[in-house]
Amino acid sequence: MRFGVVRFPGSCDEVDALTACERAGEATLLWHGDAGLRGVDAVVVPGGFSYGDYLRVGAIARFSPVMESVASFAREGGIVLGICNGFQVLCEAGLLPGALLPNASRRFVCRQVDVVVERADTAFTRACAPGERLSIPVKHTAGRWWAPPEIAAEVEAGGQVVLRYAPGENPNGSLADVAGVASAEGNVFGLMPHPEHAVDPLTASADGLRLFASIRDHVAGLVPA
Amino acid sequence: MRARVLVRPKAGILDPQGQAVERALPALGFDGVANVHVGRLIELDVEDPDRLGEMCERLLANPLIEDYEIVLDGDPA
Amino acid sequence: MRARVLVRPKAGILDPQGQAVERALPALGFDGVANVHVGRLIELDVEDPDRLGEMCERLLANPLIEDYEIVLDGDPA
Amino acid sequence: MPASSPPEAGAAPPGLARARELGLTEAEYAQIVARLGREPNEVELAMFSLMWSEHCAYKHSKRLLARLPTSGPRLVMGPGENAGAVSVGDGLAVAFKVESHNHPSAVEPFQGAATGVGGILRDVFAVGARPIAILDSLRFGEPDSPRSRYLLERAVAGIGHYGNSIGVPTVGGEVYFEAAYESNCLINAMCVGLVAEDRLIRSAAAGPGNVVVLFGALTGRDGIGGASVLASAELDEADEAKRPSVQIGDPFAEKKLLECSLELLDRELLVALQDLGAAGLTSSASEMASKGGVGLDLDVATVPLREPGMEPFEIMVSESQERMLAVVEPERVAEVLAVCARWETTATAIGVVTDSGAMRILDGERVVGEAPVATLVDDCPLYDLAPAPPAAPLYPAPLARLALDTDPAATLVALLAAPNVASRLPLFEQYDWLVQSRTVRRPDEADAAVLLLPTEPDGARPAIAVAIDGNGRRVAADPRAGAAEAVWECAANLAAVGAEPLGLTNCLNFGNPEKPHVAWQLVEAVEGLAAACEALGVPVVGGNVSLYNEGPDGPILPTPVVGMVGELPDAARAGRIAFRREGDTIALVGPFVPSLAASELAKLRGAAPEGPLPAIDPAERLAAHAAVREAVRHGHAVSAHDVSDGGLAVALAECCLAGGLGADVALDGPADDTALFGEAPGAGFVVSGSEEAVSAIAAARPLGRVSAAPRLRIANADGATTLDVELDALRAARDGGLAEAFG
Ligand SMILES: Nc1ncnc2c1ncn2[C@@H]1O[C@H](COP(=O)(O)OP(=O)(O)O)[C@@H](O)[C@H]1O
Ligand SMILES: [Mg+2]
Repeated sequence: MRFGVVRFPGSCDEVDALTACERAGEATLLWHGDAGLRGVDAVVVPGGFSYGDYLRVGAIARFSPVMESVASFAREGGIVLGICNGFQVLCEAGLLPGALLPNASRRFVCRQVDVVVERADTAFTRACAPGERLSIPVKHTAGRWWAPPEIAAEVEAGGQVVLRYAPGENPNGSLADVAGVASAEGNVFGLMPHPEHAVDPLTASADGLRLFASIRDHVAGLVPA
Repeated sequence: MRARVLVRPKAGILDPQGQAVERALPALGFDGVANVHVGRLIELDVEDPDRLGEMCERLLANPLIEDYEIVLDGDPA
Repeated sequence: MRARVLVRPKAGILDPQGQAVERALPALGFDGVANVHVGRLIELDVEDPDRLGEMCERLLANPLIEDYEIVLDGDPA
Repeated sequence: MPASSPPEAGAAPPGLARARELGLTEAEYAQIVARLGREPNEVELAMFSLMWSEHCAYKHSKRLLARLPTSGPRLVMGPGENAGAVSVGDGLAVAFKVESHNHPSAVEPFQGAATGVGGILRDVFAVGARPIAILDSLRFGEPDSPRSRYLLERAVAGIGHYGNSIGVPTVGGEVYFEAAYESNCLINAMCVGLVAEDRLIRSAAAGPGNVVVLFGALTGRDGIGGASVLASAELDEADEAKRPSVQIGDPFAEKKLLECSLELLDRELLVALQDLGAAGLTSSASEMASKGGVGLDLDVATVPLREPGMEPFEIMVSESQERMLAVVEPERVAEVLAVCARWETTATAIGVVTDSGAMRILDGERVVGEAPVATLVDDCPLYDLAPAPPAAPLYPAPLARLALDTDPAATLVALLAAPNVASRLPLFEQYDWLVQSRTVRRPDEADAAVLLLPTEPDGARPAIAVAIDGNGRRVAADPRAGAAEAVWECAANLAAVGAEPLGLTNCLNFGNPEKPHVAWQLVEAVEGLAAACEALGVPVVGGNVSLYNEGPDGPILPTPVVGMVGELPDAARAGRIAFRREGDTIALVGPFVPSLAASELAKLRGAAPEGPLPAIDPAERLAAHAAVREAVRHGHAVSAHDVSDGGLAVALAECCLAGGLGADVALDGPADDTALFGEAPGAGFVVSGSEEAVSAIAAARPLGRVSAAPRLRIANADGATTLDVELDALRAARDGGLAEAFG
């Protein structure tokens, strides 16, 4: 099972994402300028400032050649995980519902937070228990998930909210404490917390590994060994 | 042709930057200010102004959360 | 009175945002675009528009690196 | 020295008057004329004004800096390169340096601080190291001044903007608020990088015929005159006029530049590498040529410009950010350009290495400037300082904020809420302290940040520890002792996490050195730094000097900022501040003989900074640091925290709050203000652990126990309670102090 981790010129977390994936399976970097996904089984769009994000977070990155491939992969049911800036890119690309707005505090916030697993039956959380709390850090300036009321209602009704900030832990003013949402089909998932920075107890928590392990297990079930 | 695109947060969406400005102004002695919103201004030379709408929809604004307005040189504000 | 303040990077000052947009547009098939600059748009209700200049100098713009332009409702762009 | 031929005849030389405008003295100008054998033209004069500025030539500090010890067993690269480096074993080295960006930040705090971070990052990747950590050291006026709050807010935002965007964690720092910084804030940033020892690269240009490649951002009119004008002159009413030259940081461009530079080095495509910082191309190119003993021909017509119509002199002095200069063998140029293109980084061959010993500036075919490299780089006159201790106190007494008769509990609460002591959380939460996934001890968790090394010998997880310290108020009280204290405190911060110091970097932030009392502060402080480094056996691997930090009311507090890197064998055992187990014994370790002189409490009570500071017995301190280090490494000390600002009571409160546990302690003498709140930075530690383990620590004085009751109780030797406060009250005070300043 092989993860592909997208690398934009301004990615910051791609190396950590690669390392995290390697703890669960094999992994390779996918250069933003190359079309095609080189046969990977799952794609991670990591955090960072893809193209500097000077216009609007994620706005420019979604048009890169690799993202065209990621979009087709997603439309065919491929597993795509977007973390932080990657989440923003997937929203901008219309692969996930809603948008990520500047934090209510207007400031960058870096904090270890608890998130609650709302859905443990997804490709991204099957190694977790429902209702379980995971300790994963956030770090962003624009992480306030928002969607117009009708879309937000659909997302809730469809059970697309996979992770919520634990009560009192919402770091950015996100609507309904949403920390991570999946697509209606469930194969694309984006979250603001950084599971790739929570893979070693020495650096505060290894809870993030469960997401990568979930993807591996899910893909292993789909892809004959 | 020189063009301006004004992008602003959609009504009803919390605009923390606008609020911060609204709070800061009275503290500096500027009273009588309300309803402050902060958005983006994009100015550019464009050969074919007819394509500006498309540029806004695809890149310059996110229509889910932002409204935009195109002002061409000579238009009223 | 509704007012708009357009804030833009001063000529000659590095404008990474403008550069990013200028590079991105052609990649999306929008050619014939040049001289792109990205700034801020501030919209507000103000009782005494005469004080807007001062507000810009002190808070809304950073006169060191930005120029600003005040547009009152009804002014030409 | 090759004779300098006059460039093609053109306009009349700009002359002495212009030279003086650019900051050169009459004597310096005369010397330039003598060396060139003629008057310099416009391009040459611009170059000389920068190369012979305080910032580039260290005219008032070079002789002094020679006093600092620069050798040690682990040193692999000492002062002189873009960053110094020490070995951390397994063929790995850690490169690091601290630098100031004070004047640009006083003019435009967001961009000034941001570009300060950008500059120090480039220094570190210029030696081939991948930046793995940033630390910041900040000084502002009192937070009740709106301007100070504005500077704080914007500078912190600027540091975050740059550091957070580039994937390097900001893992620590410090911030102090004192009136003397009101019109001249200090923004120092330190960067730490990791590099294979055999991949460290130097900046000496070599090999006549080799090609000089400029890569990175386009060159604009940014910061024209910046190095000489901003960094070497006092800020005064003329500020407005200096303003158009503000540099804008572009962290996205820097990120590409960083990856591109490291890839070029990884492929062994470069002969030499150098960042462009203050004084732009002029300084970078002449320094490279000087170190290599070669000449350079540079053609300004080939430099890619952001703005049309730039004059040759403007191109030579532009301080546009995010640029690097490399020397490349001709046959490798194509490959270099290809790597840069992949990183969307503009790269251009702009010159060649020559054996002329001269910097020749061409504009196409035309020579527009020429000067011997040695004259530009080495011939600037050095000035002896004329130090004289001040006859009267230099700094006015601060506003008294706490009545003398305040009881100990209320005093403790006031100290915890003081902006210099309160929780730094509202600040460091604005920084990404965890990217790269090596941060084992984050801000506030321990006295030093602890970062995993990428090696795992025998399954162990070795790490480095980094800290930055400097308390200008104490240096003002006694420059020699205060500067030494900064070094000792920094070392104590490392000891508290179980680390042994390997190397030190420093930034000397002082006022106008031409003033005798500032000169005296400088001389004394360097003496103090040197003595402490020698006692600790820690080499100075590099640093920075920022002079002329003055406002209308006089000089800033003398502020040597010290950054240290140490190592520890096992990150899993890295120390923490927090009390962790109810019933653990709490002890004070070290020759801690506190005094209220120049303490935080003295400040709150309105006392001007005055000595004498506590005496330093190096042998006793070394022994205490070693004892704490070993106790932490072996897990005997479950917590360790050095006693610094606010004294013992504050340190105890911090250990309680970090762990959410109370403490019940008794002092072995009278629990008076001096015992509770007196300071002796770098001398004492509060540790906790099992009774047995703690009693085995040399020179440990048991104080009491960790308790489950959420309160801090401190008693006299006779058992009478002097202070008994609920943790909630302490927490509210500590959490609120700085949060308020951020609004
Ligand atoms: N300017 C800053 N930037 C980042 N971290 C900071 C800053 N100032 C303080 N910190 C962090 O806050 C914590 C407490 O700071 P401080 O009280 O100054 O520590 P100390 O007393 O050990 O010098 C430390 O972990 C320090 O690294
Ligand atoms: Mg400390």
